Parts: sequence; structure tokens; C-alpha cells
Amino acid sequence: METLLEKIKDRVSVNFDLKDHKIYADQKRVDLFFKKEHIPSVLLYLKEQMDFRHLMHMSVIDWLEEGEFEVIFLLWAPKEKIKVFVKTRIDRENPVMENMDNIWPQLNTYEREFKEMYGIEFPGLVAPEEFILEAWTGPPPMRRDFETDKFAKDNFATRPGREDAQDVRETIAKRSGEDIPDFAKKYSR
Amino acid sequence: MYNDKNKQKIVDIIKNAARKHSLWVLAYGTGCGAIEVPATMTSRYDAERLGVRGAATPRQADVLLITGYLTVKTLKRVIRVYEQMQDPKYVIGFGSCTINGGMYFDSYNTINQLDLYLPVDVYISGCMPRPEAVLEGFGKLQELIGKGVANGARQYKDNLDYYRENQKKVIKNWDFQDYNW
Amino acid sequence: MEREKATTLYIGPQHPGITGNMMVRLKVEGDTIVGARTEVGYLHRAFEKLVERRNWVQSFTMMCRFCVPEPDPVEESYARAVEMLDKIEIPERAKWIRVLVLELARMSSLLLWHAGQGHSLGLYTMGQWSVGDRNYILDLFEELTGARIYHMFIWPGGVRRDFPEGFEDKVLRTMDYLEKRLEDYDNLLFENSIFQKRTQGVGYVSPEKIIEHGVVGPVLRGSGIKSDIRIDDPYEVYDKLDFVVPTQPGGDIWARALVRRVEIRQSISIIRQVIENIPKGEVYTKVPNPQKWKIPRGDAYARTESVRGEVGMFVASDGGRKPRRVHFRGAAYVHAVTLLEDVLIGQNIADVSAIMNSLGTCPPEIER
Amino acid sequence: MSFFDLRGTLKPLTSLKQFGKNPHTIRYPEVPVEASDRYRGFHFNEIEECIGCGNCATICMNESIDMIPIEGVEGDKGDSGLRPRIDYGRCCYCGLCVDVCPTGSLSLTKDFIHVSEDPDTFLFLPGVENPDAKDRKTYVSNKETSLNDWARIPMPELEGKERVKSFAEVVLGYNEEQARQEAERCISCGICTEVCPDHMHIPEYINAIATGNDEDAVRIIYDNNPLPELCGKVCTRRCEDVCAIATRGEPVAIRWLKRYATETADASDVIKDIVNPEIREPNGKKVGIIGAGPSGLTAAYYLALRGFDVTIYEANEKAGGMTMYGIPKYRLPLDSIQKQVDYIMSIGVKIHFNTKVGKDISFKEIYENNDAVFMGVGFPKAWTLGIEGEDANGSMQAVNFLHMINSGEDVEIGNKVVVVGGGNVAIDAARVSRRLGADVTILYRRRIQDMPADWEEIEGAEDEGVHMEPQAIPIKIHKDDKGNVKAIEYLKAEMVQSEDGGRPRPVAIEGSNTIMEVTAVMAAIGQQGDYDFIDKEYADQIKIERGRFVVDKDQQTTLPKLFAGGDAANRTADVISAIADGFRACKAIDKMLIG
Repeated sequence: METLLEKIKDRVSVNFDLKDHKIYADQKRVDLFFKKEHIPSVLLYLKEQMDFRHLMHMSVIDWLEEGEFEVIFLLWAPKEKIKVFVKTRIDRENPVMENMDNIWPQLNTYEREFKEMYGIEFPGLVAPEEFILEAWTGPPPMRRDFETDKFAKDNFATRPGREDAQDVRETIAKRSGEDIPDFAKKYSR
Repeated sequence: MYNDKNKQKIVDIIKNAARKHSLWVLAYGTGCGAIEVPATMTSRYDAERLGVRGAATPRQADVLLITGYLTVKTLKRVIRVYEQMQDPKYVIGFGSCTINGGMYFDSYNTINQLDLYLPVDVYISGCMPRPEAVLEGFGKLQELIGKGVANGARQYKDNLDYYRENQKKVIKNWDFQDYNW
Repeated sequence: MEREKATTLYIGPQHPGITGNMMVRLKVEGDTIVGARTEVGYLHRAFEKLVERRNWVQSFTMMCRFCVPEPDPVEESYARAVEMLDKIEIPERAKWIRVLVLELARMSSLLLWHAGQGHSLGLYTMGQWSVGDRNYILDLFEELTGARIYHMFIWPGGVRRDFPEGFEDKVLRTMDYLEKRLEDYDNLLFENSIFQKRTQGVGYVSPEKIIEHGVVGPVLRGSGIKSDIRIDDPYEVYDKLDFVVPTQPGGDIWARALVRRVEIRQSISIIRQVIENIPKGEVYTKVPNPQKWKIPRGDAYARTESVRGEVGMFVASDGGRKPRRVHFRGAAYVHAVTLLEDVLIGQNIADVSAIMNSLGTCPPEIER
Repeated sequence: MSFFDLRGTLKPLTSLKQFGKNPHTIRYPEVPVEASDRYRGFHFNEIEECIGCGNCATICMNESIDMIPIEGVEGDKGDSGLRPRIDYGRCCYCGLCVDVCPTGSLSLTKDFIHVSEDPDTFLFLPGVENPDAKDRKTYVSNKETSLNDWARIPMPELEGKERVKSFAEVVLGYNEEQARQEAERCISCGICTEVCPDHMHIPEYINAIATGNDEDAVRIIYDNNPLPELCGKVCTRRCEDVCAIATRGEPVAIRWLKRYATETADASDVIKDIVNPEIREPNGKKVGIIGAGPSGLTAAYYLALRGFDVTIYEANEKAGGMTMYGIPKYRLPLDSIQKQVDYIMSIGVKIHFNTKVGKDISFKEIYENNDAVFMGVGFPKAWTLGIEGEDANGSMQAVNFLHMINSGEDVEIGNKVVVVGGGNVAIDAARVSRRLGADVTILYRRRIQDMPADWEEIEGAEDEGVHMEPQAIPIKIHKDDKGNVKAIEYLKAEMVQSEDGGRPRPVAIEGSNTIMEVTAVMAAIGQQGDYDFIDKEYADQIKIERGRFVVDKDQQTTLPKLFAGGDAANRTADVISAIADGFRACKAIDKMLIG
């Protein structure tokens, strides 16, 4: 299995500028990292030339701390029965990704979702404005800096009647006269 | 309370007795609880023997089952559906989500308390409620109708401003054609 | 003055023929559909946002809610993805129990499909029967997992409980009963000339659309391609089980119905094999205290064959106590949006409901 | 297909064969339906068994569980006094609360029907509102599938045979991975902090260890304990007795985790770097402290941090008091105390060693030259057995024996030692004697399970080959003609249940005299205070009861300006109480002098 995955990596790296790769033999999977510009041609190559015809999934991860979005395409080769994860990173401040729904029309749905949920722009994407949300005015909700609990508290009131709830740790600290310093509270749960 | 038993006129008593044995439920699966509705309606639990059965359109229905959480987008449609329904009409809140948000209490897209936006006559607890609990809920609704205290629709009319205010707080645009606030 | 030829017709979200809470906006000329647009989002609960606030174990309770009719494949794929990330080996018996649960879920979902497919064509008796019989499977679930619909039974590390006493016999008895009932279903549904005429040649999915749209599951097999994740990318113990993957060349509703007709029988056979071969032993590998459980940085994708096709869970960890990203791939995510829009063109309005049922449209799975 | 499909028309009609069959419709609601034996319905809580740890509220991702005080449940040590209340407007019936319940008090029942027009009725106190649901429990907490970790990570130790060869430390300490794993067992409830005399921030520092922030853990520990490594090695750890996990499993190794965290700082300047304390500007007030034991050092450390000018007077040549001279080195190596004392001195605490109050400096002088005085003098004098022949050579007090060993003196004990007593001191003396090569027997009045010593110590002693002779009452020490110990004579005893319901007491059996040949006898039956150094004019004003200073809750004695702590002021006589006394006194002195 490992050699097969190596071979795939080698074949791709001959044709494209492969930034990095990772092989998971137990999962029959190879991760390939590219620069954003190469993604469409890589996907097209994998689909047309290398049997990776089934697009299992496309996903976006928000690495808030690193200021980047990770865009991942999960491909499956029905004949060889292996997975390829094509990964790239795009800037979080000004996220633009090439529209690729001509390669797989199903990507249209994914791109509409990511446009709405992460604010990633796909130039040339033909789709109605709204996908899941309606009349949404806030920031793209799946971004990590959007606080869903705060939003819910502000907009959807909670039923009163639960105000007498107490925290066990605080109750005990109060009873025994313990002062928990602020820096320790960071670790309280 | 509106219309309590002592003040019910004879004609009301007769009307309510008739109403409670013929509850037509609007077939609108608003949330995940809709999966237990077929089970309740079909052969094992057979709610029809209790006078409960499905109706296809809002104008023919008496009971609006809110089966669980309501997203803001659905809430808008549900309000319209509710307002299209003709009297007598009742709302059953089905499952935890309608009471206090359920497991989606911190979601940015689901409302927490149904009774801020629509009057609710009966709540059924559970996530999701078993068909027995649903039958029990219908039984309770019938009981309330018989007593003449299931007055959600009246409350809605009388306190329309209150409900509208709450609805407008979460529904940012209301752009149904020829059906406006 | 020329009259506008195409009319816009909205079906849903409140419509008895729609499978769940979604809308299809049709452009029709007379009775024929010339354009279709789906509108989803009525059930968006933001699970993928919510799990960012919940730790690895807490998140598992959300998983079954992704798809209401068949919650277990989602639970299983989440559990397996987490196990892949943290390199947890689960006991052998747990794997077998998982297969049993998955197959029972497949059956219950297929019975619901029988009802929906019949209902969409006006055959109401089918619904009364199959949803009624589905309760026997839900009874089994209740006995095993403690809940009828949301089982929350398959969790990272194995399954939550072992079989209760006498459970195996009960499963076999139920299977015997259902097998007999399937003959009745054949007579009522598959032999029914109305059903045949309404489904043959309707809702055609051409083979070239399959690759484009990432079609999976019975829809793929109904177009003549033999593909099943249980065989191609075996998980749990499917590689130790003996079953056939049915295919039909037709590509229409009828072909997909025939595929599902065989599948429910295959499920019965798999369940019997599981009961026969299940090994003894533990059912749960201890995971660390949920409050403090940290998973090393990385990502994993676990895919499971559900009744609608491939469902998968993409899980990414940043090395912390909570998932960084949990992204669910539902079969309906492509079937019910781009593919449905494509397939509906040229069909009659009356067939919309049947086509949606046949494609396995499941709105909660699309918008999560 | 033909226009008229006969088969397709007739086949569906076969369903008519179902006509007249028994319906499978259930007769609910006329005939009630019972849920399965595993159904996850409403909750039930055994109010008596529940300790209010709140783990259910923590695991509940829907925030549907609130901890509230309820009538009839008074919280005391090991019970927060709160009980869960469940909001069925939130609950998703996943049962995780049951799976993490450490006591197993929470369970789910077969009940599932609650229908109401009033949404406020969906708040529910399990166990209080449905006491009859006890018989309908279904989903119960199961130790096998529970999410709690019941088993402790075993502490690596030296083998019993290895141990007796030297004074090397017996407990080896967790390595990083073991510590993380052990810290991950903690459920962060905080029940333990109440029974800790010092109320250390236990959940917080364990959590810091679990997240890999050992230095933060050290900082949190140093917030109210300046001798953590000492505690990490020899604390009596009452916290572990009430640990929520301990109700059904082994408690979290709180002591060993503290030891792990503090051991990572291996020198006093490393500690100083990590803790990096904020030292206030000198405020000009002077505090004198008598005795550099744990309580004195604690008071000194925190007073110095608050800007006081602190001086300690210590009779011995090293600081640490009983922990330095009473605890054998295989339990508490010398340098681990020394390092902490060095750190305390490095922030500005002055210690006058070899200065015995009453001899080298008078109490009066200290009292008058300082704005406040703290006394942590401990119990230096050991009780004697009070039997015939105790003046023989080779008959000694165990405390003195340990003191001599720890100061590096040679003590002649021969090859057969008898230790009388069952406390930690007795075990220590026995194990030290074993390391010196003697055969050791412990004579104890009661049974082994009645011994006040830590069970770990007793087990350790047994592993090392110490012989236990319970229910033995010594009556006489036989001397040989040179005045050396020759043998000890004791009576066997039987345990008699006392009539007032107290614990059984030993009663000697007449005529069961046994004589054992020995070369040394050590008495370890307790110590007492020695307050002769206090000048007469003050001694009258200080109230002493049963050998201890009478102090109020601020550790203040009846003499103003004089505070006391440690063994001389509390009844528990352990390190952590002494530290707590010192910390309390520091706060009180600060309040008294600065306000």
C-alpha cells in the first residue's frame, strides 16, 4: 500500500509543484499540499488522468490563530481504492478561491455554502445569493471568531426560572473561604 | 383565562365536544420530530382512532404540530402557515426544543422559546417524544378543548402586537408577496 | 400580445409530498418542468458550529441529529473518525454490534422509504404497513440502545452497552417476521401496475451525470455501476460478511426501487450472519475522561454506506479538547441539490415527489 | 406493457388476505405501554448517595442541568450540598450525565410522559419530585462503560528488598506521561478543596498539569502553599478521601501530582523564576517567628511577600522542624526541604539558626521588639511508656531516634528492635531501624486496621519485612546486669466493644505474658509541647488547654500580638494543617497591622 501511495505522490509531483505530502498507509490515504494557484489544474489532472473521479468531499477549516483557511478536497479512486486529500491554504482576511464547479458540478453546492458560511469568494460562481441562511446580516457564522452562544443569547431569549443555579466549585470555595486567583480560574474546567 | 367552563354557553360546550374529536393535523414537518409523526399516524399507534388525522393544507387543518426546533427561516413560514389556518386552531410544541431551545439553545439559527412567537396550547417533553407521549399530548389537547381553555388563537389575536414585536426581532425581512405585516 | 409560457411553481416547504422541510422552485410549461431550483436551509441548526463549543464526547450526541431517518451511520462515521485521529483500537465485539446497528438502521430507513415512495404515488396502504412494521425494528433499538430514534449508541471507543438478555433471539424473530412481510410488500408495491407505470422511465439519471455530481449509493447502483463502500473501502467487519451488491441498469425510479428491494433482503441476511458469528468479549475501549480528553492535531475522514449512499465525517483536531472542525458529507447534499435540479428537467409536476423520494432526499442532512 | 396489466392489478389485491387478522395496533392509552428495560427516560437521583459534585452539569452540553441547593441536604465535607435540577426544555436524553456520574446516584427511568400547557413545569428535581421512580430505573451508571477513570496510574516504587538497603527515596515519582494521564482522571469538581485545611486550588492546578502547563501549576500551588514539594511527598492528603472518583474507584493521586509539578523545579532559583512572586514594598513592620517548621516558614513567606520584615528563630541548625528532623529521608529527601527553604530565604526571610528561645534569646525580647509574633514551636517532647525499666540503655523515644538519624548521628540499636505504637512515627522508626539492619517488631495495642498511620506506610513497612504484633500491651522492660535492654514483656489483649458505642478498646488478657528478647525499645506513642521558654509574665496570659495554645479562627492566642500555629495549636498534627495555620496567621497579622 505504501509504495502505491508513494507512486501517486511521485506522479503528481512530476507534473506539479508539490509543497508537502503525508502518507497514511492504514487509511489508504495520501495528503498533497499545493499552492492555491495550482489547485484547479491538480484536480483536473487527478480526475482526468489518474482515476480520482469521485469527489467525496470538500471542506474548509478556519485556522484563526494562523490567519488562514485550509481548503481540502477529498478524492477517491474507485478502481485503485485509495484516497487523496488535496490541501491548500488561503488568506483569511481576503479569502478568494477559484471557482471549480466546471470540474465537478457538485462543487457548486459546496462553494455556495462556503461563500455563505466563511465568506470565501469564488469569482464566477453562478448561484442565487442565499443558500442556507436568510437575511443574515452578521459576519459569516462558521468563522471561528463568530460567537454563536453570544448571538443566541442576544437574539433568542432564554426562559426565566433558572437563576438559582450555582457552580459547585464556587459554592465550595465560598463556604470554605478560599480565594481562587484569577490566573488559576483559567484552568478551572 | 378566557372562556372558562362556568362561562361556557351550551353552544360552546357542544362545539368544543365536536371539535375535540376531530383534530386535523397539518402535515408540516418543521423539525426532526417529524419522524415520529408517521409512526403515530400509522398502524401501530393509529392516532386516527382518537380522531386525529393529517391534513394537507393549512386552511383545512386545526392543529399545527411544531415538531422540535424552528430555524429562523422556518419560523417565518410557520407564522404564515399559522395565520393562514382558520379557527379553531391549536399549536402543539413537540419536544424539548420548543420549550427552552433544547440542544440547540446556543445555535445562531434556531429560536429558543416558541411561545414568544406563537401561542402554544400543549407542550410534549422528550427528545424526541415517543408516539405514546404524542398521543398523550393529543389527549391533553382534547381535554383542554373540552374545557374550553385551549385559547391560543384568541391570545394571538388579542396580543398580536406582542407577538409581532417578538417576531420582528428575529425575522429581519418579510418579503412574501401580497402577504405583509 | 404574447403570453409568457413558463410559470413559476413553488413546492414546499409546507407540502405533503416533499420529503421533509425544503422547497423546490419549478419553472413549468404546462405540466412539464423546464427549470428547477432547490431552496434549502429550513433545518439549519449549525451543528458544525455547535461542536466547536463541545468536547469530543459531548459532540457525539449531536451526530445522530444530522440525519433523522437513519442516524446511526453518522454516529458511526464520527466515532470512527475520532478513533482514527486518536488511534483507538476498539474491541472486536463492538465492531460486530456496530454492524448490527447499522444494518437495523438501514432496514428501518428502507421501510420508511417504502412508505414514502408509495405515498408519493398515492399508494397509502404501503405506508400504513411499512411504517407500522418499522416499529418492530425501533423496538429492537429501544431494547438495545434505550431510545427509538436517536440512539446515541455508537460512540468513540466502541458501543455504549452490550446486548441485553435474549436480544439475539428477538432479532432473529423480528427478521423472520419482516422477511415474510416483504412478500406482501412485493405484491402491494413492486407487482403493482400503477407503481410500475409511474416509475419506469421517470427520474432518469444518466451515467455521465454520475461522476459530475458525485452520485453515491442506490442511485449509483440503479444506474448500473457496482459500487458500495462496504465492499470498496470496508469498515468495521464488513469484509468478513457475505452479501451481494445489487445493480440495475435502468437509471430510473424503478431501477432504484429494485436495488432497494434487494438491499433490504441483504440487510436481513447480514443481520443473521452477525448474530451467528458475533464473538464474545468487551464492547468498549475506555477513552480518557471527556473533560480532559485531548486529541493530537490532524484530520480524518470516515465514510459509511448509508441507505442513501456515502455519508462521511471529516473531523479535524487542533490538538485540543474540542474538535476544530466537524464537517459532514451527506449523500443528499449532492443528490438533493445539483442532481435533483438536473433530473427534474423534463419531468411532470406529479413526479417531483416520487423523484425526490427515490433520490433519497433528506433535508436535515443537507443543511445540518 | 399491455394496456391492461392483469397481474399488476390482481397482485395488490392479495393484501385483502390481511382482512380479519388481529390488528397490531396497541391499545394505548387504555392499556399502558411500558418502555424497555434500557429506556432513557426521565432522570432519577439518589439524593443520599449524590455528593453534588456537579459532573453531570459539566458534561451536559445543553446546559440543562443546574446545581441548586435543596431542602434537607446540608453540605458538609465531601458534599457540596447542591443537587442537580434538570430542564426538560433542554435535555436530549443522551444519558451522558449518568455515564459520568462518579457516585452512580444518577440514573434514567422508564418514565417518559410529561405533557403540560405550562412550559414552566418542565424544570424537574430528580429524586425529590419522583421518589417512586426508584423501581423503574433503567439506564444506570455502570462501572465498565462509565466515562470516569477508576484506576489510578500506579506509582513507581522501589522494591521492598531494594528499599531496606539504603535511605534512597522509596517513591520514584511520576514521569510526564504518567502525570498527564493521572491528571486527566480529575473531574475538576472541587469537592476536595473544602477538606484541605489550606484550601489549595486543587482542580485548577491538576487541570494545568493535564493541559501540559506545569509551570502554571507550580504558580497556582504557590498561591497558598510555600512548601508544596514537602506536601507532595508526605501530606496526609485528606483531599483524596473525599475525591468524587473515590466513591467507586481509586481517588485521583492529588499528592503525587503536586509532587510531580513541584519536582519539575529542581532548584530554589528555578522555583523563583517560575513563581516570580510579586513582593510588595517594605512596610516597616516587623514580625518575629519562633520555630522554622512548616507553619513558621509559611507565615514567614507570605508575610515577606506582603512587605513585612520577618525574622525566624530556630533552635536547630536547619529549618524545616519536624519535617526535617522527624520524617526519614527515604520519604522526604533532605535536599527537597532545603531547596524550598532556600527559596523562602531568597525572598527576604531571615532565619537565625541554632538560636534557642529562652536560652540564646529571651521570649520577652522577641515579643517586645516585633509588631507581631508567630509561634510554630510544635511538640518537641515525646511521651514515655511509663513502665518499669524504661531507663535502660537502648530504650529510647522514636522521635529522638529519628532526630538523631536525620542529623547524621550514629545510634546503637543492635539487631532486634521493638517499636511501641501505631502512628506514622512508629512506622517511620521501624522502617529506619530496618534500614539500619535490625529485625523490627511493632507492638500495638489495637488491631492493624485501627492503626492511625497511613495504610500506604503500613503496607510499605510490611513489604520491607517489619513484623507487626497487634493487640500487645508492654508492661515491663527487662535489663541485663549492665543496664542494657534485654527483653520486653507484654500482655496479649482482646478487643472489647465498649458499652457506650465507641470504638473497641483493648483489654489485657491475664496471664498471657510474653517475653521477647530485644536490643532496643522505641516508644512512639505521641508527643507533647514544651513551653518553659515563655517568660512568666506572658505565660500567665496565654491560655493553654491540653498542651495546646488556645487560638481563635485567626490563629490569635489570648495574648494580643501573639499568634500560634502548627502542632502546638491544632489537633490534626500534620504538615498541611500547619501550613494552613501559618497562612491564616499571616492574613490575620496583615489585617491587624496594615488593615
